Amino acid sequence: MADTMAASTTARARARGGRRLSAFLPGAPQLAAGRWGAGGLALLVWLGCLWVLVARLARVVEALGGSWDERLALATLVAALATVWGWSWWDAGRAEGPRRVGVSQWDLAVRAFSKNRTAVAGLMVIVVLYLIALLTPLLAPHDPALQGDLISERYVGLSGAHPLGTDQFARDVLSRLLYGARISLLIGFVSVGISVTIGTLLGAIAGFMGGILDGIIMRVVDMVISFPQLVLLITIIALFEPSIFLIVAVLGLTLWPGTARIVRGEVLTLREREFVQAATALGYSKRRIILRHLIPNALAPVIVAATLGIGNTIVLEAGLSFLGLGVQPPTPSWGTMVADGRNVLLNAWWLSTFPGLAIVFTVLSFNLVGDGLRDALDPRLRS
Amino acid sequence: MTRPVRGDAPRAEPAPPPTGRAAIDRNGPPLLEVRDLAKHFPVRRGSFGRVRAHVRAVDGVSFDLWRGETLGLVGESGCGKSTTGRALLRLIEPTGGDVRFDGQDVRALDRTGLRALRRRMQIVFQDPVGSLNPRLSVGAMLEEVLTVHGLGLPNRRDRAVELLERVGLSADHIDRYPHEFSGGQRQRLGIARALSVEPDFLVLDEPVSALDVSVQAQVINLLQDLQAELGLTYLFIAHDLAVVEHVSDRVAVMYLGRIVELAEASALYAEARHPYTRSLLSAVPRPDPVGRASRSRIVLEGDVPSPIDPPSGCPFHPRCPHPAKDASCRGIVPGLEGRAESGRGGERVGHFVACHHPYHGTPAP
Amino acid sequence: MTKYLLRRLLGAVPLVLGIATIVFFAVNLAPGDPTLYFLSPGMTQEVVEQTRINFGLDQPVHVRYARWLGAMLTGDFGYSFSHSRPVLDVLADFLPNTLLLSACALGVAFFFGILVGTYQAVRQYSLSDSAFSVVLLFFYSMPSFWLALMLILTLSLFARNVWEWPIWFPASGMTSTEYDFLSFGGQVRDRIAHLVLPTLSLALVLTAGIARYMRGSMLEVIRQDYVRTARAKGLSERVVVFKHALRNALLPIITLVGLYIPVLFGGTVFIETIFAWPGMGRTIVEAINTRDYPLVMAGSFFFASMVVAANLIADVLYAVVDPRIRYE
Amino acid sequence: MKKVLAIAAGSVLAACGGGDSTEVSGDPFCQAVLPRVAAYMEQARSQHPTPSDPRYGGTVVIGSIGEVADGLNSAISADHSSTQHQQFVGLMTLVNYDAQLNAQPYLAESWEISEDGRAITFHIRQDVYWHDGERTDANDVAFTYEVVTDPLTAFPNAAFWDHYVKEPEGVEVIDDFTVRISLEPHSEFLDPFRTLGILPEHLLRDVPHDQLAQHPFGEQCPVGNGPFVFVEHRSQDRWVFEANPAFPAALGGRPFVDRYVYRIIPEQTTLLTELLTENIDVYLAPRPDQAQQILDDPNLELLAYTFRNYVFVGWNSRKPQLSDARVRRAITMATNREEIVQAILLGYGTVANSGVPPFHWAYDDENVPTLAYDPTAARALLDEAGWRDRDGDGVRESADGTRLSFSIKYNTGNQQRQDVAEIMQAQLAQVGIEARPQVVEWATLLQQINTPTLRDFDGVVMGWVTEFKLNDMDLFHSARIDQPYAWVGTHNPEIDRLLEQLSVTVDREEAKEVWREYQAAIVEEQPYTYFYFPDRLDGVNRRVRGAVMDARGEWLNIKDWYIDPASR
Amino acid sequence: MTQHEAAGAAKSAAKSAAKSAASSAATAAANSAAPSAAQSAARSAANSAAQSTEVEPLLAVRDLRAWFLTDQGVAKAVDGISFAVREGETLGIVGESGCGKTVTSLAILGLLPNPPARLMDGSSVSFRGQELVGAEEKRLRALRGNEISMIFQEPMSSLNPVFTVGDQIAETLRLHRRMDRKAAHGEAVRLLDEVGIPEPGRRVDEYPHQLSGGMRQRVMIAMAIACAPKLLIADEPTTALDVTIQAQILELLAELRRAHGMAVMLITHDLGVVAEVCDRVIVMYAGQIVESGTVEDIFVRPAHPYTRGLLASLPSVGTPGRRLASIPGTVPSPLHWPEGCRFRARCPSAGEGCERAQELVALGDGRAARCWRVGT
Repeated sequence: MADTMAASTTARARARGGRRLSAFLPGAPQLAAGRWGAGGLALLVWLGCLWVLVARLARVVEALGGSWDERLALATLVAALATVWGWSWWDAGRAEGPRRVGVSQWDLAVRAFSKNRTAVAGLMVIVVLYLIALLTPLLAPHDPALQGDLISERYVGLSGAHPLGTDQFARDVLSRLLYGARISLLIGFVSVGISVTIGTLLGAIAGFMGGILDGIIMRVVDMVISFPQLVLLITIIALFEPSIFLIVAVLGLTLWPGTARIVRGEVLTLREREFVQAATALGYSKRRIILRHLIPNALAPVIVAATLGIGNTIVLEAGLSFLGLGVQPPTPSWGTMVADGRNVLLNAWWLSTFPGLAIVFTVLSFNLVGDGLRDALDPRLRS
Repeated sequence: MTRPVRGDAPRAEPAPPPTGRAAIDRNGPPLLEVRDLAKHFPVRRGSFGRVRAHVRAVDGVSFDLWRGETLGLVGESGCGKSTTGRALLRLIEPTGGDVRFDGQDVRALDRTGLRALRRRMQIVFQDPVGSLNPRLSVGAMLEEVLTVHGLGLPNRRDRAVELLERVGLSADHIDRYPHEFSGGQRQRLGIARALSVEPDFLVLDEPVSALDVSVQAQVINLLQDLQAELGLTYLFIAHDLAVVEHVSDRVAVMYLGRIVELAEASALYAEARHPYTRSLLSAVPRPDPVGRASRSRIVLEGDVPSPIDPPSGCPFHPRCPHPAKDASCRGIVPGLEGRAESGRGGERVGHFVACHHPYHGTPAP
Repeated sequence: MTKYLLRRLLGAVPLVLGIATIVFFAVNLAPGDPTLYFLSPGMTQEVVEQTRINFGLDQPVHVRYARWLGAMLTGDFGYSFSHSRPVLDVLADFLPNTLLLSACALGVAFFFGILVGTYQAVRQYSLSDSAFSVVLLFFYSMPSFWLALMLILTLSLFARNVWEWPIWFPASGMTSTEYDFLSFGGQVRDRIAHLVLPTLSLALVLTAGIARYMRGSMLEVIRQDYVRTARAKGLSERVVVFKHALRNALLPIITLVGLYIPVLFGGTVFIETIFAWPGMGRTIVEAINTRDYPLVMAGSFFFASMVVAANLIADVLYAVVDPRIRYE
Repeated sequence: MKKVLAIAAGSVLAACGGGDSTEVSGDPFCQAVLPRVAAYMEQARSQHPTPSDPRYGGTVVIGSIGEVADGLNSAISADHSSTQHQQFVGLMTLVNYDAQLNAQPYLAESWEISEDGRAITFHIRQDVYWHDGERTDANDVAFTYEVVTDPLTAFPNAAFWDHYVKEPEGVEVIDDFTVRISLEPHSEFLDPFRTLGILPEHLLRDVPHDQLAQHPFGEQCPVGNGPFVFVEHRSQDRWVFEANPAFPAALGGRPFVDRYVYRIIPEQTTLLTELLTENIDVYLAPRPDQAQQILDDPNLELLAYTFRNYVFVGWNSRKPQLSDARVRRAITMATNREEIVQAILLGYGTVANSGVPPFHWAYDDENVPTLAYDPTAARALLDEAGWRDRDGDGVRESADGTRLSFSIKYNTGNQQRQDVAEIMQAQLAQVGIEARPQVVEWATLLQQINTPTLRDFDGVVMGWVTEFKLNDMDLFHSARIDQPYAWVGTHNPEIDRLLEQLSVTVDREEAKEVWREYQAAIVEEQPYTYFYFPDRLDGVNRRVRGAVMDARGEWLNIKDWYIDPASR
Repeated sequence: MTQHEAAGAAKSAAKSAAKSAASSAATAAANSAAPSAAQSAARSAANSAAQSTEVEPLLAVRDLRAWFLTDQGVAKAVDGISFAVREGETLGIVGESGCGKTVTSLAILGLLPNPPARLMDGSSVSFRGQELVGAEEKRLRALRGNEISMIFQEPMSSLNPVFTVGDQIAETLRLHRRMDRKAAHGEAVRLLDEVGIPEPGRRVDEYPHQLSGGMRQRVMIAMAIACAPKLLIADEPTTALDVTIQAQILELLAELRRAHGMAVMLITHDLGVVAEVCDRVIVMYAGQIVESGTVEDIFVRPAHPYTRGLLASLPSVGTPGRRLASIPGTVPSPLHWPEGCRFRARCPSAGEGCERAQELVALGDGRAARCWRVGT
């Protein structure tokens, strides 16, 4: 008993020190406390953003009156710094207060997740990637569409001026890679967002309502799922004009059946769970039961599927690019960069290798996070 | 009957009430009247498949329940006792029969009527894990009920705390999540949720079956206290005969979707008349090593038949150990018949049995 | 069992018809005129018109739909615009090649996926478990065309020209040019050599998925009471895992066949192009690009039907393997 | 002047016309024909033993990304590799070109032109046999002519026969080996007979002309009379031919190689790998950026030569921004085409100023004016035409406020055209012109630009492949303005006049002068911004000896190729 | 203790246990009567009341500690228990969920999953003089299903759904009795008949899902007695069954025990079942034995407050209406057993002296209770 009290006193003292430390180095106290995931991420973001602020000061100042995406980047920069600092301050101070009561399922999932090292590493990569994507206008050394001297600067290998070389139009590969991150991540995020929303709603309705409605929805799901997805995508995109909008829309509208199936399955089991019966017995409306009691409980596998889905979508976009159906130039996406660069793999290997690796590591991160989430969100797997 | 001598009773909660329970007024109309309640589940194949057969889960159940009374409903798994409880609340739509609650035809209610009814009838489930939404904190769960029914104004949180305290939990618990509670505490939460709408009638669906013995006693005591305080009416569904005897005023025994015997608890346990009730009672293991040698046990042969294809005539006849078993048992379904006892209230109170050859008198020890 | 089969088959009919409808409208509502693809300058307007009539494109879309559906039900999928042959003849050329490749990939993927997944489950949380996970995920995360190109560059080009390995694999085609002059054994070896790279490219991605699934399934099963019962009988760990646990863990894996066939067919689009494998995936993309509507529709329809069939087979197989369903 | 990627315009009557009995089945024909071919070859091999020259033997493998789309059916094909196989591999044409593009005897031993220039008489060789043993004679020639001039056949290069008298009266069989064809006097009248492979009349005479396209003859069991005999075709995979031992000795006798295999490998990285790993001997048309790999490999050589295709941007003169020739000239002058040739083609190409290719006798880069890269002059020209940047946004406007802004369309999946559009966008911005690259799916693009009532484009990046007989009538003559290919809508009497004159001027020296005038007019009018003639590249393994490739084609002398015996 | 240290300790424990097992096996081989082994066993478990000095027990468990090394910490599921099972007797182990009774049964046969479970240093299980802790897997396998067999709570999930019941019974026979396929099948039919399954010839080829719950448990029993074991460990064998079926199964177990003369270790939470069938009883609470004695001792004269509380909280047929006496509070988590007497927080008579850890106090006649009060 005395031991635990002593321990908690020292913990509190350490926390006070932590607060001071967190004012300068957010994340450091958490790192010191062994929470390398949260702490490392905070520190990484903090230092990274500070570096941008210092190294690209001129660009930052310029951005104040720049285009909307420059201003968005600026806002992101400020928001990221503020969030990290604020979180770290709050978190470091939390250790001082009384132990929190009421640990929700999400809290438990977060705890389980943060123990999974590979998944946390994946999450760090993803957060950093999204941050980079938003900060791109401040980060990119060159305009991604800017063509250099076509005679002397084409296919220049890795060099100081062009860390990742140049392409056939003497454009900077690094800048294009950074801008490509925006497109690829956006496509993944938005199309999965669409498909998950549709899938969750339709799945929940099918599962909860049953009967004819269920029959119809599930037959449609069967049909769409029976289709080799890629063939359907190619058919639609090839026959219409490829554009980011079309790609996102088609991906979003063809990927939902998987989610719908998952949600329906979950809802069918949940529907038999007694808390749902209790909700009915308490006179709750169907809408309330679906939105408040079924969907939140069915969401865990959906989140997992969505995470994995973003990765899959990025790979799919690359595949479409291979067939010339991806995002159209001059807009860079990783998929088009890999696909275009493949023809010169042997003499300008950097053209497709870097975006290729970017895809692999991004998708890998999403998959690791997805697997981690699966383990963390499934109470059965939580030890 | 020999009783084991027990040591000192452990530190008890408030002293037990001196005698059983308050007398029940059976002069007025019953709070709940159930007539020929039936629920047949169709057995389908595929999503548009045709109905191949019916599971006759509940097959003509009738009973009355007066205010403040506890009716115990016992039977083995699959006998239809849970389905009965749920059909009463229309959590499962009954396929036949009549349910009247306080004079109202429950089966005829529309959505608003049903909503109103559900403020008066509630249910407590067996599984303390599955019956609570794992994503809602206790406070959120209780406040939601109050919000939906427009209760507990102005401060719902105070009301939630009040409810928690009523079931023996404390205000500290309000921000916790179901998984942070033990089984017994979760069952208390289930009770608190049911009480939040201030119902008159509770279906208790195996409320203590999943609990350890020591905790089971706590919950049983709580239920009895609440009944005494709030004048609640219980339908207590369980498979544990000892528990049912302990809490019930009257007891109904179900077998294959039908009530085979219905009587005052004391009468049923002392002189069961149906062969099934007798075998059931004799099969209960007793914590009485001294008397075990002298007890005679009726061990039934075989298993309970499938409710999809129940036996003709008396559903119990294939397993019935009664020496007088005859052709009528195989051919004719016995009705629930018996003598209404006078002087204790309504017509339907008495000892009823659905058997062509009911036993008389006390069984052998 | 026969009744079950019959019912499943009947249930598949509306599904297949629905798919046919989706295919038809996805293709026919697209902008652009396919006849222009098959015309040259200098052609008179009459020829253009005649071609349009010949293609049946002069009719309104619902009439075309009714005709197409009607013809399809009698097994007539029309003429391919670009191959100038009955669509069925075209499919007969390519489908077997795709099926061969898919079957090999599926076989390899399931064999290794099950093996690796089982191994990972038995050694849960070990170093090799995580290593397998990450390595497989790495391949899983790669765009398949890129993986295929990498395999060509390494196992074909560099292996021969740079590293001078004794073994390297041909990068394209189903057989060598001198195939006809090889002995029987040589022909078999030649075919296998040509299968290696495309099979590997297709299978690696699937292997990762199957292993992941198998690991989960095996972990689930290995916790079951009957596995404990098997141990309590005194069976060796090998028998427990490979007899009692594996058989049960495999049950959900069977349904993966149905789930992975569409993925596989999608993969053939790239793999067949890159490895010059004369199959359906590649043909269908070419047909889309040349607006060969009858071929696109028939090709997608056959792909989807095979997926439906695969699902059906998987379900039947499940019923055969799982006595709980078999005896229902 | 001929075409884009045109594929067979076959009629598919049986499929959609509701007919039930018209279905053509490939099998009976092939089953009847192939054994006859095998038997004849057996006999021919014994009659014509292979000479004991070390050059005989071996297999040569050509790899390419595309199918031989129409096989040996010359009545329906315009596709490059198909016509090449018809001319040099499986079939024979009446005449061949030498390096100076002068006609040489081939299937026709000799020919005469009538005094009035209205008839041409071909004398056919008497030692040429179809691969099933039948002799090739004048009936085959007449039959082929009748087939291709019948509109029902829908011969894709129907413009060949613009000045010929159509069947049946246009052709007359004088005797078994003499045939006369009627025509109106015009330039380059022999060119069609260089391209058109003669078909076997005895096999195809009963086939309705509108069903030739579906006939199995083309792709499943062609019977030719050329130096190579068809052995096998596996769709999307390979064509296999073997040497014809009975090929006339006067024309060089049997080819040196025993077998010739054409493989279809749709991915260029794979093709390069196969060339580098020596699985194929010839990689047809590698990308310019793959050239270095081929040059670096000591076993390989890279052949590069000017070819007959060119890339251009067509300007829709119906649009107000583009109706003024000065604007179009300014656009061309603001575009650094030399740089584009360097950038996109790595120098493997020639800047184009008109549709006359550099190897052509009419090509004259000294006396034809060009629009050199000169942004300053371009700006001045735009100012002069009234396009100035009036609101300071960097884009010029006309007096009525129209912005000098337009889209440049190109089709999906064509890297070079996309590159052109992108570079143009960057360079035009320098002189105050806003060009927006816009990708459109191929069939949709064709519909947008070909439909006379639509013409929904501003600028479009396109390419043409020409025959040796140049003919811009369809493109620029105002009489054809409502025909599909008059995309740009040129309406210039001078150009009309010159085009008409060109089509009937027979003498080359005379014609050359008219061509000079015509090109000058085109440069002035600038209906197109001509970009370049890309060089045709071919990667060839050095073990293949004797290969000559030029604008006439890769297969030109395939029968004279041989495999270095040391590396067989 | 951090995980690292725990793992290290466990490793060394396993090593030393293996060593001691080897030496004890050698001793057992040297003197087959092994009275000295029995005596030393008795000495080493001096404070174990469940110790017979007359005959060597069939199974002797000494100071068994099975800990689970989890992410949240060390769960001391079984924390130092000692008892013995004599030939032919029925020993009941009773306790509420989480008290460690199932872990005990699995630990005996070495069936605890490792990791996370570890048998800590000093744990010993000896069966007929043979040390099982740290024994070679091969030797354990020879015992399992042969001399010691087990049946489990859930007859549905304990049978492999994809094999016929006949195959599953025959598998044991073919493994331990080296029977051929045909003989094993015949023996399986005989065993099914013995456990009272009607039409055994037909049932033998059926799958578990085709049988009712009671029949499945009979199949489990048939499988367990196939090799005529000396000891049958029955872990909650009737909990999942209805009362009437429970009666059938208990009857069957009693018959078989008489017929085969095997010892039965019955693990259950149902005091009624214990009272009906057991000779001796062990009451477990929080990973420890709190009381042991004959069935009459426990039920008629319970010594430990927990036992008494348990009996008092039991509603019993024939005594309606009485308010139940309940034990307040809940069972603590194995991750955080309370300091001192583990029952203290819930004990009605807790007070001075209860803050120290309790030892089992021998009360004579093989009785013992873990409460300092009972001795005084």
